[in-house]
Amino acid sequence: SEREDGAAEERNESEPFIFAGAGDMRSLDPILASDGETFRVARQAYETLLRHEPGGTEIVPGLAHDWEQSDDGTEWTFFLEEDVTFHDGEEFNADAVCANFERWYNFEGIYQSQSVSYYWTTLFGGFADNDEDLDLPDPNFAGCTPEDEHTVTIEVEEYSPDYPGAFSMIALGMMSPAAIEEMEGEDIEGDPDDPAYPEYSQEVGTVAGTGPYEFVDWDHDAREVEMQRFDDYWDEDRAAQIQTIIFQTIEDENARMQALQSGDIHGYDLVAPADVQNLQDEGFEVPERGVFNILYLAFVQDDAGFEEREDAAEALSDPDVRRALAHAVDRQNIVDSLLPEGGEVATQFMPDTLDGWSDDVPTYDHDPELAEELLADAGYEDLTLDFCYPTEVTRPYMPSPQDIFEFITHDLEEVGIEVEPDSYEWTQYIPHTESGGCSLYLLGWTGDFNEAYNFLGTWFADYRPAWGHDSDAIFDTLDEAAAEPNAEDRVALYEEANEVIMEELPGLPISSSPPSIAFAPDIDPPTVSPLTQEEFAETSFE
Amino acid sequence: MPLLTVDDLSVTFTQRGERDVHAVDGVSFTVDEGQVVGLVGESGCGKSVTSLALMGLLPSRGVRVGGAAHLRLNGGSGAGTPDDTIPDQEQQGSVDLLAADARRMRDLRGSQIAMVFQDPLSSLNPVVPLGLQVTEILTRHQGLRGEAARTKAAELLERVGIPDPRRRLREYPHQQSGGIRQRALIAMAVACRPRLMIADEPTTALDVTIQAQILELLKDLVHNEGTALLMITHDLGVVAGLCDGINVLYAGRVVEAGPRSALFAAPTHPYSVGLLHSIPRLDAPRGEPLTPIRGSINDNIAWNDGCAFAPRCDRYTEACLEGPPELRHRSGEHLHRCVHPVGEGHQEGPASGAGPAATSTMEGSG
Amino acid sequence: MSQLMSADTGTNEAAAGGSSLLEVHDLKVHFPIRSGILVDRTIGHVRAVDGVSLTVERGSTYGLVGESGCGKTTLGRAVLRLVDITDGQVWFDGTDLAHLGSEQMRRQRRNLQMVFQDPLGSLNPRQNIQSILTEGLQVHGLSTDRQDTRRRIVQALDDVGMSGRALSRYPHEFSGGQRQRIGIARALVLEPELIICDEPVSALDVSIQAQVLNLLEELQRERGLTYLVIAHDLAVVRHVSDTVGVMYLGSLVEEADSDTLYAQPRHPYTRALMSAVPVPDPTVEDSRERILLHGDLPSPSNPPAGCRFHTRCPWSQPQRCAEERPELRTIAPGHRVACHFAEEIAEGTLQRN
Amino acid sequence: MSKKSDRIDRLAELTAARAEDSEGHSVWRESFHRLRRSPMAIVGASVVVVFVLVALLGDIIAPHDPISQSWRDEVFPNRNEFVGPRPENLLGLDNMGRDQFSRMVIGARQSLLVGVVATVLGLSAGAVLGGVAGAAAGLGGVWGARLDAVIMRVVDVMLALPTLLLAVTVAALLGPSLVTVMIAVGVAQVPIFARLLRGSMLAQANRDYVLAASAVGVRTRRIVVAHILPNSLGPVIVQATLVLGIAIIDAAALSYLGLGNPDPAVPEWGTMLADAQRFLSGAPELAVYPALAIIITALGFTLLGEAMRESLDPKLRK
Amino acid sequence: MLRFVVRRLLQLIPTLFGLSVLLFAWIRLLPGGPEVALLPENATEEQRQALRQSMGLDDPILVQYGRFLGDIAQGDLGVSTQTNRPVLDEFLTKFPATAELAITAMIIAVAVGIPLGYFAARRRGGLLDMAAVTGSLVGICTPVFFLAFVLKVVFSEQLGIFPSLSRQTPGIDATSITGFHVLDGVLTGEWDAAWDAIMHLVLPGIALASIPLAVITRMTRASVLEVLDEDYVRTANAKGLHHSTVRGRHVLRNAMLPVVTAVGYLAGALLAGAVLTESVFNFGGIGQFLYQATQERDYPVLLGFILLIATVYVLINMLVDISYGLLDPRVRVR
Ligand SMILES: Nc1ncnc2c1ncn2[C@@H]1O[C@H](COP(=O)(O)OP(=O)(O)OP(=O)(O)O)[C@@H](O)[C@H]1O
Ligand SMILES: Nc1ncnc2c1ncn2[C@@H]1O[C@H](COP(=O)(O)OP(=O)(O)OP(=O)(O)O)[C@@H](O)[C@H]1O
Ligand SMILES: [Mg+2]
Ligand SMILES: [Mg+2]
Repeated sequence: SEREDGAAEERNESEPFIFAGAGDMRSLDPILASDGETFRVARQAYETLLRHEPGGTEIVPGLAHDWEQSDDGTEWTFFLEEDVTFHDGEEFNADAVCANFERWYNFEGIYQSQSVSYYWTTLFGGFADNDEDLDLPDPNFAGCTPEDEHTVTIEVEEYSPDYPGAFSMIALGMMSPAAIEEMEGEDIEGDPDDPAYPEYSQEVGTVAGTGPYEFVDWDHDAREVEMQRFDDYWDEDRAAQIQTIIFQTIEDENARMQALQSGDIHGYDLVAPADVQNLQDEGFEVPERGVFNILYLAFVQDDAGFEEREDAAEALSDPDVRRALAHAVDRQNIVDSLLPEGGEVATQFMPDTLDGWSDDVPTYDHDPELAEELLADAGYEDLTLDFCYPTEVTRPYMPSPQDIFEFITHDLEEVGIEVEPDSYEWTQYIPHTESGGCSLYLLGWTGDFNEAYNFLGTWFADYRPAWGHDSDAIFDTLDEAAAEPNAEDRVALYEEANEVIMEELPGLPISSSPPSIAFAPDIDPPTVSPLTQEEFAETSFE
Repeated sequence: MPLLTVDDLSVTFTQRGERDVHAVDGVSFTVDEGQVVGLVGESGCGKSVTSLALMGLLPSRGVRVGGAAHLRLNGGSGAGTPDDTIPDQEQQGSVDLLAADARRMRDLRGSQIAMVFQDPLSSLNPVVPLGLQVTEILTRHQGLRGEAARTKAAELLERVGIPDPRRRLREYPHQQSGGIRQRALIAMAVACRPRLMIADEPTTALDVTIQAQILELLKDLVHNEGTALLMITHDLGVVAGLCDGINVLYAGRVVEAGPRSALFAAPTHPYSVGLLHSIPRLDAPRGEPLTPIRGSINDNIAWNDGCAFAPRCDRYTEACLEGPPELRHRSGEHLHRCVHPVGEGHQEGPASGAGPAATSTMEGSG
Repeated sequence: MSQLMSADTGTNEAAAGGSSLLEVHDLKVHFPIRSGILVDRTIGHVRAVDGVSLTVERGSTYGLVGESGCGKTTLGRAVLRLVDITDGQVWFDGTDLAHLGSEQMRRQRRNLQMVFQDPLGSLNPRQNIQSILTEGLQVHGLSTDRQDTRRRIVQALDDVGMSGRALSRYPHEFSGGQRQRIGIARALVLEPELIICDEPVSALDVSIQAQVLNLLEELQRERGLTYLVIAHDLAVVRHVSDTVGVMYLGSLVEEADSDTLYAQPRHPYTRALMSAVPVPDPTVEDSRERILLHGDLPSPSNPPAGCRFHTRCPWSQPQRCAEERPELRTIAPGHRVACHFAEEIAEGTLQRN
Repeated sequence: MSKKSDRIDRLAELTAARAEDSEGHSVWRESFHRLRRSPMAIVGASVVVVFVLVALLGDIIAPHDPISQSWRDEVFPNRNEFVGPRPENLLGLDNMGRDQFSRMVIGARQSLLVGVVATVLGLSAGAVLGGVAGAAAGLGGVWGARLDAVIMRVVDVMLALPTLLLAVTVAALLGPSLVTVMIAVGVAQVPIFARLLRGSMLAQANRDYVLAASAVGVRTRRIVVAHILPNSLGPVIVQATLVLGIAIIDAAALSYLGLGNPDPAVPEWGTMLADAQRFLSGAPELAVYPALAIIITALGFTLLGEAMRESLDPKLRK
Repeated sequence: MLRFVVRRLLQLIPTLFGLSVLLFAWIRLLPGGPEVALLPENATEEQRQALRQSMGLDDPILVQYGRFLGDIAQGDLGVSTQTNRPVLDEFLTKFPATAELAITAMIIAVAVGIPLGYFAARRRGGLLDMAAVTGSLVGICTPVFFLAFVLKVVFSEQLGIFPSLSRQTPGIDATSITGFHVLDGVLTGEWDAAWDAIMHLVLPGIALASIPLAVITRMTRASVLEVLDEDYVRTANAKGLHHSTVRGRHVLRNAMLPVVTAVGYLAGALLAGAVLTESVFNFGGIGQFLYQATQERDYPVLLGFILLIATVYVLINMLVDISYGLLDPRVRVR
């Protein structure tokens, strides 16, 4: 019987921690991904030079225990941790860092596509040898130099507010040089818009990071990723507690909750607001994350070749119409009824915790009469607008898109606008809205790091069909801010940009709200992060 | 004591919301060992119901069965040794088929009383090989299994005149002709040498030449085995050639009964007479017109109101409506149930064709 | 064969002027047996009717008997072209029906009517009696005047012994005998010359049978109708027919007037049939000599060579019967037999084996 | 003389009870009479009648606008706070603060619309295919047999696609909309109707009365139209009733899968049910109402269809 | 018998051929043609031309069909736009899950439905009969997705007896040989894995079984009622056979014939029901994948899966036909 007890204990010890997300990860190599589901998993296996403080947005040391920047912000020197090994036994050092950066910089073919290496192109521009068909910006990356074994300098062409935040992006997680060598030969097949991921990114075996967990298995059919504690992890304080961790995919938020309630999983992300109270009552832990996102309603002013949208686009080009829409929508009501506790109406396109948030932006109170008046004056008494929303999806900033859509629709109809509803599944929704296929649509953004440009620049750095809004005032202000290494000046420019944006109103920021995550009662959960960057190494069974 | 004594058998179908149907209404007759007794009558007169009642095969719901039907037993084949569970009366050598419980009836059926049905195709299970359908009765009542059962089955088929019996045992009913099927059914019926066999229109579905074969076979079996046969048919010709005693049924009651010679020589009930005159006879000179019975069986009245046959009867008088007529002796064993039997002087008959049936229905008698 | 070619239209000398109303010449109806894996192929034929010739005199009744499956029904239907004729001619009143165009044939049907075996099945359950009876008149353009139509159908009903009150009722509301009367009325209303009765009484009770048989006879007397009566019951056929044809496996084996046939059956099959019919008379039954046939009717898709009956014939002779198919030959005026040894058997020189 | 007629009267009286009155009853009418006595039919028909009335008179019955979020200030789905039944809102409010009762009522209309249109679509296309095949096979000789074979092959192939799956694919290819659902559900029923009608026609074509009609000289076309078809319609009508029930369930399933009307405000039982599952802990009734409505309505049609099937069954016809 | 089997096998060919024609026609018949499905709404004429060129849409229709058929013959059904894996691979890897689920459902339906239908028929008009009849009607009328959801809430969320999703507890040590988890567990002797897989099958199995169960119950009942009236049952009773012999050999065996046919077409209902059930239980079979494909307009998967599912369905029905031939000697003849 002793033996049996032992076996039972052992099993208990190896009992996996199961966490459910809403989608499967896409690639074992984070540079090929841009979605939260992939990053959540990747974050456990890879580490970046810098990282964010647990539970906050402050940048703190990662694989580099220290870093320096040149005054013009073009040279970044990192002092690396010693005794760090990759999962495959390779040593982490300055050469390894450069191997990674050189690899990314030298991407060729479809690797260069936006849909493959979104974060590289966003943060470092183009590549050593830009593919002409892909319409890429010039690279901002200028080289990586190992100063010594554990010191490395990364040079960029010009300053960008994305630095040093960029060095904390898990997309730029450090990969073992041996693995890089092995991946080298693999090409991406298919279309630039619809790439077929290379095998190394789909089958466990090649990739290797330095994180507290290493990949064991990725079951594509069951859509499960299994990870094992990495026993040679370098930082004892942050070493993993639980032996095995499994990320499972459960698309339906209801099903996720039921799985947690029936004990099939130990935690899940993207909890519906309605369930929070309920789960808490039943003894589940629903720790509160900070707020670091924006939900907005876009007013698209260009038909982008969609002929049926011509009239709508013309109407939306009229600033008064846009203002009328802003007054029509009862944002407070949305926050009160649909968003989780702690949500707030957004006055501008970024959360108020971020430097650059302005007190002086024009505000648009809920005022249906005014809205009607504005519409009448503009000559759009019977305006018809198509309005898109995504189905079957929950986003951190948007727990129930359809409900929000219905609220807004109702508000718009109250002021006499006729709404033509249109819905798309999430993977269709993004490209469709991005190409300017909808006049009104709901979308949002969760910040990657603590910099206003990460919000504003994402949308308004230049002309986008997604907005159809052409405004030198906005573009210039943001350009100027982007080139301003001085933090104080930069913040001032951000404030100005916010004011201009809210004046011109290319869209209506709706809310910032905390996304919820839930854990079983017997779990000691990780510190939750406003950036949704939880480190599951902290997790343990109670 | 005769082999089978049916005493005042009545079967009533009751269905909620509908009038009771007295399908069989006080039928009595006897069958002696080695005797062939016929039940004749038109469709719907209760022949099959009588046979099913005797076999205990009527549905358990919605049926009321009355009277008694004693089957004499004399220990020996099938029934097994005396046994406490069998009622006293039975120990003395007879069993009331209408009162026996279901288990007891299962033991009796197939071993003491057997039955042959009208339609040989539908009476055989289409998806079970013929052989198994024959051997299963041997297994059930004689405990024969495997090769022994098969050999016995082949013998049985051979006996009823089926050529190549071994092959047939492997085949299925649909592969056989009508005659073979009926022979196979008869083989099953005689498999355990029952004391009584009931044949419900065994030849109706068959051609005349095949019918002749089957009738010959039945005669032969009765002759050689001493099995008594209750022959149910609507064909007076068949009865004439086969039966010793005949019961003519009409609307659930026996209207005339007697030994065949007496009955055919001098039928007394107008119904029997009518039947005989309705049939074109092969040996009669051509051109002799038929004298059919008026109307159809739907034109009956209830026995309680008088003679059920009255509306179709040429000899009908008011006396016929004074309650149900009795079954009376005419001479010897010749019985009839008629107020104005043929051949006993008939005073007051309505003119042919002006009978009530002609006015109350649209069917003239031509 | 050559006759066939020339006989597309026009009149046949043999038929013209004579008193025969219907002449069937060497009629064949073969049903293809189809089977196949992807596409159905014809792998054989059911020779339902295989070379039958017969003549029906105007105003007389021709009776056709035979075992089930011997092709009686098919023959009757072929005359009406309700099945496709494979070969042969059907002369009706001087016209070869077998080679008429379909519309011409349809028109001809007015003159040839049919009474079916199953009285219920042959009446459309959703038509009331009026519409059943009027339909024939309508399709032949005879129902121009409402009142005249009604008079005709009431008359037809009256003829079969039913009252006009039946008109609004539906088939399922009648008894079997009444339904058969309706079936006859449907045929009568068109005032046809020939009525083909396919087992007109075999689905009926004995007492009703007699009613219907009497009705048929009466109608014939009154209107001079011609009948082709098909039945498996020899007694019934003999009772109603002037001439009786005995069929076996698709062909006629004997034909004679009905008294002759009973008195002097010449074909072994007829004899067997005759001896098998039970007679409701114990004395006759007890004394009768029986000729029991063994076995069943062979399959019409694979009929035996030579004489079709030789497999079951008690008189069958080894060589000839198995190899040579006997012709239907006249052995006495109006008496035709298809047996090689008809005379020998009759004289008693050939014994049953 | 009088004595004789007395006698006749007496007998006539005794037999009269069975002679029935001479008013004819068609098979349809007899079936209908049987139907009226069947409890199954009564329950089924009542449900169907109520449903159809509600669907047709929805605007009158519904006390409130089913789309207007009139009470949205009172409902807080994010805090699991809902408003249950109360005098002005008989079934309470939904998660958007709309009158649930009005939504249920108006939702019936969508279901009826989908059910009827889909059934009519499936029935007419199926009946045309099946009718042509049946007529061709029953009467058409060699060429008829070939035409029949071709049509039935096509139908076989369609039958090889499971109905809902076919519907899902059709809906996915055409994009979500109410029309899509109708087409999808309707198309899925085509082969069923086709087979049914053809089988039923073939069975009728072999009946003697068809032969009798052509023996009388009735033209083939008329035989098909006046004799075979009317007698073959029984099972088709039964099936149509059953399909109405199935269509309502299938339409709900498609809406549930997000392939229905893309405007979530328009009340539709399937969508309402799918939506309300999120609030099962706070307001389970929001899911239960539409679920029950779907089940009961489908049950009503099914009961009616089954009862009709029984009443048309020739075996029960005496 | 062999002839019969061969015949049935060969009859597959025209059906599958017809299926390919139908699917091909369907793609072509999409309003606006396939480019509408594949290109964004604001695509330029150039893009359209390029697509037509690359897909060979300007070739004669027969050439296009030939190419389509050739691709199918080589097992090339295109590549999923969701996963970029070949459609055939996706199908083959996901099929075991659905098959396992469908088989479970069918076992439940048959194991419960046949006895229930039989006893309902035997006690016609009794309480059990009424319950069975109403129960099966309600079963047919209850949307599968709702039932699945209710089962999950009650047995998984509230009572916690069965797991609420997926095919297997994540992290359980299970060797995969066939992809059928229960079978694998038995083959490898990993009993806990087999048991785990069975537990996962219970709820979705019941949900999916609801319609087949109802249909089989009703059918068995009707068919037993019919058979009980048959002459040969009366003959069997007249032979004095034991009740059990009559029931097994003469009643059930014949009553099963229509039920066997029903099993064939119910396979279709199961495959369709799997779309809903698998989605609710996150079961990861072809149903759920097909559902995702409808969501993401993954046309190659939609069409390929339809073709494959129809093929499976046709195959199942062929097997059913053949077993029908085994059970009923009468059909073997033709
Ligand atoms: N199960 C039943 N329920 C109600 N009535 C029945 C039932 N079985 C038989 N009957 C009625 O009982 C009467 C006698 O039927 P039975 O079958 O004995 O007639 P039959 O003489 O055998 O006729 P046939 O020659 O047609 O076989 C008929 O009127 C019939 O309608
Ligand atoms: N439409 C058909 N297709 C194929 N074979 C047929 C068809 N009609 C009849 N037969 C076959 O032709 C043969 C003769 O049939 P027919 O109906 O003419 O016989 P019958 O003498 O009328 O028999 P019965 O007395 O049973 O009515 C039978 O073997 C029958 O199976
Ligand atoms: Mg009977
Ligand atoms: Mg016939």
